[in-house]
Amino acid sequence: MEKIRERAATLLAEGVVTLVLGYEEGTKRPRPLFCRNSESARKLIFDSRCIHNLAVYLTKKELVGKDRFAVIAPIATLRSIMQLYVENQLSEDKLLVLTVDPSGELRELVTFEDIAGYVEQFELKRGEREQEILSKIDEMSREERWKFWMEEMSHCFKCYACRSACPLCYCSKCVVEVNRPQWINPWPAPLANMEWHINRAMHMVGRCTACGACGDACPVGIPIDLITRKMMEDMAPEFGYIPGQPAKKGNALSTWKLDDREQFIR
Amino acid sequence: METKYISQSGIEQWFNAIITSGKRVYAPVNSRGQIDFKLVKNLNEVSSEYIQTTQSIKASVYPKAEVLFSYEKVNGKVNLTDFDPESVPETVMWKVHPCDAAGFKPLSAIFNWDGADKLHNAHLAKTSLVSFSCASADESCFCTSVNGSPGNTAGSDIQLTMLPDGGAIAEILTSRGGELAALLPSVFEADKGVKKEKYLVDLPARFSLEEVNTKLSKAFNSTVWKEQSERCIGCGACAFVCPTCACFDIQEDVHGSKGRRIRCWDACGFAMFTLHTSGHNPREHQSQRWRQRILHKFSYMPERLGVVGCTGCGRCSRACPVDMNILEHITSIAQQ
Amino acid sequence: MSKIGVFICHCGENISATVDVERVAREVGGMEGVAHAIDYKYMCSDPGQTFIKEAVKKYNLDGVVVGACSPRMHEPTFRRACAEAGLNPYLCEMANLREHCSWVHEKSEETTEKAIDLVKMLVQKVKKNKPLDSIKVPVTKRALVIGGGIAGIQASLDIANTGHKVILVERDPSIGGHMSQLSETFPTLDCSQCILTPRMVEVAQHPNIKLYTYAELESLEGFIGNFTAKIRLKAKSVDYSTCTGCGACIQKCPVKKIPSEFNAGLGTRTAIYVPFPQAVPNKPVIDRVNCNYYKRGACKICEKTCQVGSIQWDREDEIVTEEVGAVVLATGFDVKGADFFPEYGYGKYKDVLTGLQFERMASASGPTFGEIRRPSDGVIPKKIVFIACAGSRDPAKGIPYCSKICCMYTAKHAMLYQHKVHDGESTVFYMDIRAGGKNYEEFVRRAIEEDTVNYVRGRVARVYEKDGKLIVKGVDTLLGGQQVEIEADMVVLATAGVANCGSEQLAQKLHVSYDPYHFFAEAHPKLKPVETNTAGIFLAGACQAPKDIPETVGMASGAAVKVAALFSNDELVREPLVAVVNRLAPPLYSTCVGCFMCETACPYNAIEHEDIRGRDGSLIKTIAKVNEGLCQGCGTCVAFCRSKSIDIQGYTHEQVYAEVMSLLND
Amino acid sequence: MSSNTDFEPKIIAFVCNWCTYAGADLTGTSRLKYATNVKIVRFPCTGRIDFLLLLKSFAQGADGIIVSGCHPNDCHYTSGNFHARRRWIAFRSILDLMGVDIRRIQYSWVSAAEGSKWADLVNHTVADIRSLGPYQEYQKIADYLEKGGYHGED
Repeated sequence: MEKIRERAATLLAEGVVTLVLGYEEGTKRPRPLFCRNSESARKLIFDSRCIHNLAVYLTKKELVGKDRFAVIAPIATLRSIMQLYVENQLSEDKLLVLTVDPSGELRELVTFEDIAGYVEQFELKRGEREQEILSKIDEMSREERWKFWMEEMSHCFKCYACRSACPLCYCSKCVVEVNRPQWINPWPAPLANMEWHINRAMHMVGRCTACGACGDACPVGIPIDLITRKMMEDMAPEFGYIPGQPAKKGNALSTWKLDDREQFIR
Repeated sequence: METKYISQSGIEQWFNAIITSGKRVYAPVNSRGQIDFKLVKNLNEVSSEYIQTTQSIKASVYPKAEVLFSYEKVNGKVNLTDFDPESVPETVMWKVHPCDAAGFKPLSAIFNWDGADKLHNAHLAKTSLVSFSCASADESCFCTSVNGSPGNTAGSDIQLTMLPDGGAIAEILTSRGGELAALLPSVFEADKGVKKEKYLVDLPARFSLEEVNTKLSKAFNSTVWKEQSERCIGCGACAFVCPTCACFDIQEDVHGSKGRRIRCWDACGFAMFTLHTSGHNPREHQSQRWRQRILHKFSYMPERLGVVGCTGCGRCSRACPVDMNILEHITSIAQQ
Repeated sequence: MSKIGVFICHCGENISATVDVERVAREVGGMEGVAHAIDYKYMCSDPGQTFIKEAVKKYNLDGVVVGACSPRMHEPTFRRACAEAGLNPYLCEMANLREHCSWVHEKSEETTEKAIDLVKMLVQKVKKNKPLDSIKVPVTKRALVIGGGIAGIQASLDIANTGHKVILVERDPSIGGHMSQLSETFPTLDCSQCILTPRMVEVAQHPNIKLYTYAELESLEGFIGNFTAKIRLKAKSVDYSTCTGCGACIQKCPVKKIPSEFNAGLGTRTAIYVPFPQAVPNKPVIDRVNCNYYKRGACKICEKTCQVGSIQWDREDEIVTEEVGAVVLATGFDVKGADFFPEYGYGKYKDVLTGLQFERMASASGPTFGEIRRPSDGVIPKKIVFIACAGSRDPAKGIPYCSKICCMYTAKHAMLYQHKVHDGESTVFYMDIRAGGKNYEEFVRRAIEEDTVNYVRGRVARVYEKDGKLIVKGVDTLLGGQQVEIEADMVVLATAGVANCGSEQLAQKLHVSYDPYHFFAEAHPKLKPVETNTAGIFLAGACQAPKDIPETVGMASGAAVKVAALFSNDELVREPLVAVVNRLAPPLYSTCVGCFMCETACPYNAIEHEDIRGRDGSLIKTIAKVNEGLCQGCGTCVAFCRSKSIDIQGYTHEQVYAEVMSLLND
Repeated sequence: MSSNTDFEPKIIAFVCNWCTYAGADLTGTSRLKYATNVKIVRFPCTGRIDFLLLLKSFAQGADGIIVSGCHPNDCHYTSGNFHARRRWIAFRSILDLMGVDIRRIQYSWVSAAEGSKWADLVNHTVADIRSLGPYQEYQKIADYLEKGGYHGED
């Protein structure tokens, strides 16, 4: 932790970067911190409680500015950074990544190749919570799944915290705000909410890195991250993508293989 | 206004009497790991161990999306069906916190500032509030800093203050409260002279409203907005859980020759909220939207409507995915 | 409010027999925005079209729906009628009341109701239609032909003879390709060089053909009618403007042991060389890898020999830029060579040859001057085995396809051998004999019957050397799998034809697709065999798949006609049913955020990057842009775009949404 | 859900212009008969068919949906149907997770030569949807705003 503070302070003091994106102590748990001078770098912390996916800020130009900046990135953030890179949203010369490896060493990753190589070492696994809910869903009949999700969806009030927290929802105009035609009804209602979440999952095919930020952000506790998570788990082997190690060209839905398997087309 | 005593069993009998009367009763229920107001039939469904519900009673009193009117074109003629105030059922909100009950004053000030809002008033007219004073609070609570208190009765029809014996001090505050008590008058016993202050949580004020007001009146161009809002991701969670936020959007739901006009919740924190058709956005950056939120609640509303737009419930701080803590931010403005 | 005209056709009785057309017109006529609705016996007839034209003018219609047959049949007819009446043709739509309704349902209430729904659906769509203008793209009337084999030669000559300029690029120092290496050609056994050389000379002398030999395509930018090609002219080290092609330098060059590519490695060449005597151009290049001067810095004998001072040691590669309107890809194929057949001993035993090597050996201009002699000892082989399908039709070797030409050339080889070595004995191992072609089957029968070639149906398992003989072990499947063992003096492998090396990279440069074997992919396997997916780029010859000379020449002429057709107009006029990326006022400029996933979704490489810059020139954002010259209007990008920033004209979001809503609302 | 013989399902078909639309034209030219329940919306290519259209169709009261285009390798645009196939693989998996009744979406490849296949497809789909009954589960909630149905209120 001390090393991160020191390094961040040095980077800022020497003008290598104008901003270090990291974490500080918050009300109940750590929260994002924008360090713009070496003074504020003293507030930086980094531990296992730092789970906000800071990659969400990297596409906000008014925040990161035009100069080079650094981001303190746990593994989930790194996966998002790789996906953003493939989607032409980040450039190598503006970004410096700081992370702490499992042995506690501070690592600086400068190129996307470095990040990809680093990310490769980590396997993406289900946590206890995901395991518990998903196995419960697995056991449900279709009608039960529909009931389960409709009940969950009836709580959604469309604050779009899921969208705002997702590093990959960087569209300047989201499809729910497209009104010619109005694809998805903008008011919160069980079906309109369901349509939004199905739509979000479709937009995440081949992109979601299962960071869980959407589920974490949901103020009414809908396990929305599990929709994209399950989709990711089902589709990744099907289409051969690994979250955090995206293909250089295209994604699962913009590419195809002659022998893509299906059993439902008559 | 009269003060009574109601015993533990009296509370239950009275509750059952309200149910039997056919009124809908909403009360805090623990479900899916969240405490929120839900329709209840039994007192034992009501949750006891919590500080605050995720959503304010606004979420139960008003629909999140509501039909203003509907229309249909038949043989070239348009038939219009207006909103019917009588369609709103009689509702009792049970176990409301004083900070929630206090929220209706700012809401009414907004909805009725230039003309009476038929829908808002209909919901209000059909809703009775049974508040429970607060015996506990957490670090996000700050009602005492915004003209409120754990035992504030403003907005409530009846307020109960729970006593160690399981009974409660019952303050019947309005005629509507009187009608509610009259559903089972026998359980309302004579006041035992117990002071309710003893059973309220001690919550010292964290800032002075006057001071905040003075600071804010000069703060429009301050850098504080940008500093505070950097981590804000621009979702609407704070507005949607807030008991006083009233931003709304109007939408058409058209199917062929039929349609309805819908009013649904919106939030000033959304980038699209102020976007003009031209492409210009007067509140282009999140910092401007954060400023609007704070100034509206703590400066514009007191100035123009004579009421503070915040009841100190702390929900926005709890709901915020990135810990935009309103208490912390307001305190820091007051101390500047 | 819209003013839409609806015209319901009886189609004689084809529609009116099952659909109550009058009711359709009546009910649709009562719709919001419909200004005029009639039914008529034959809408497509002259009087029918006149009704439409007059109504467009009389009611000032801003949309027309014709409820009649399939739009695949008469959409152009009715659009033209609208255009003649002054209504933009793209404001006319058709409801398919015949093929999709009256012909597939019995006469009933439901059938009429379905017809009403279908017309209403199109009325709702046409309300959202926008007037569109045809897309006009200027055409540069100059073609680029890549590859100077028979395919490239034929295509170049055909295009040049229509009066258009051609730039022909050849990788090797001479044009001619594989055909120039062949001895005789099946099924007529005429000499390959004799029929090819005049064509090569014609290319060199044609006023409309600019020939770049020893050159490769560096890059190709642009789109149909408007390509910019950068061509790398590899340094020849010889100044062709002064060189007379006397050949003295070649005689004197001390480096003489370089395996000759032209002779498939059987003969040798010098470091300064022309690939073969009839080369075009018949001037040498210096092979810098093998030249003493370039290797060690000393020699320069050629320079001393050259009377006209044409040797240019410090010549460098040069890049020339050519503007062209169309490209013909004619890069040909290659044959599988060494180490692909360890079981047949190729590369290990000198007397195991490929078909191409045998071809050179049988050629009068070849390393043995047309005599069949064992490379190991120069002895004339008395027993020779030809193995067909060496690699082809063998999924285990990764080549499941048939190389198509081997059956024929193996028959030819066996025949040539029998003609040259009268007491020789030849055996052909084959899987099937594929001799589909004019006079092909007769040719194979001649080999078997007149020239007594022994055909054995079966696979060869192994070839190994024993006491100076090549032992060929195989089975005869016609004799119930009987083991066959032949002591041969020479073995010739009919190796598989494969894609030319570098074809994958070339395809990527050109943005054309290729199949799993790296042959270039045609746009449609049946109906567009010479087109690629990229408009303006055509295919000729074996770069698409192995094929013989007549087929190659035919395809080259086909490609040439496609180019000529393209060049027959000054402008390319295209239907405006293409994708468009939205553009908005600042500060958004477009809802496109530039993720460019549409780029990979597009089958036509029509998505380009567009930089949006502020007044000071600073980059604001990079968004997608559809090249309307390339877009074919499939709309895959549209369904893919998350923010709905791309839309497709003619099938816009609003149009299809209105259709779906219309069908389901009532 | 019990099957209802009086029930006439509303089925919408999304088809590509080059194969299935032409195939359906051939059905007509061949005078093969099929049920009137299915109505066709024409698209340039299956690659153009937006998954949101399918969702909106159910919300608007469709009981069943047919999506059909060119067989693999036959796409007029070479790969639109391959893109579409992937899209449907993902979409189906998501819908199934959410509990949407995916039996109500029939995907198919019908070429321009398969006029009789189109008639069979329509008739089979109509029969299938008829036995599944109206998709009330979905349509019911499409009208709900909040109250009056899904908040545990009634």
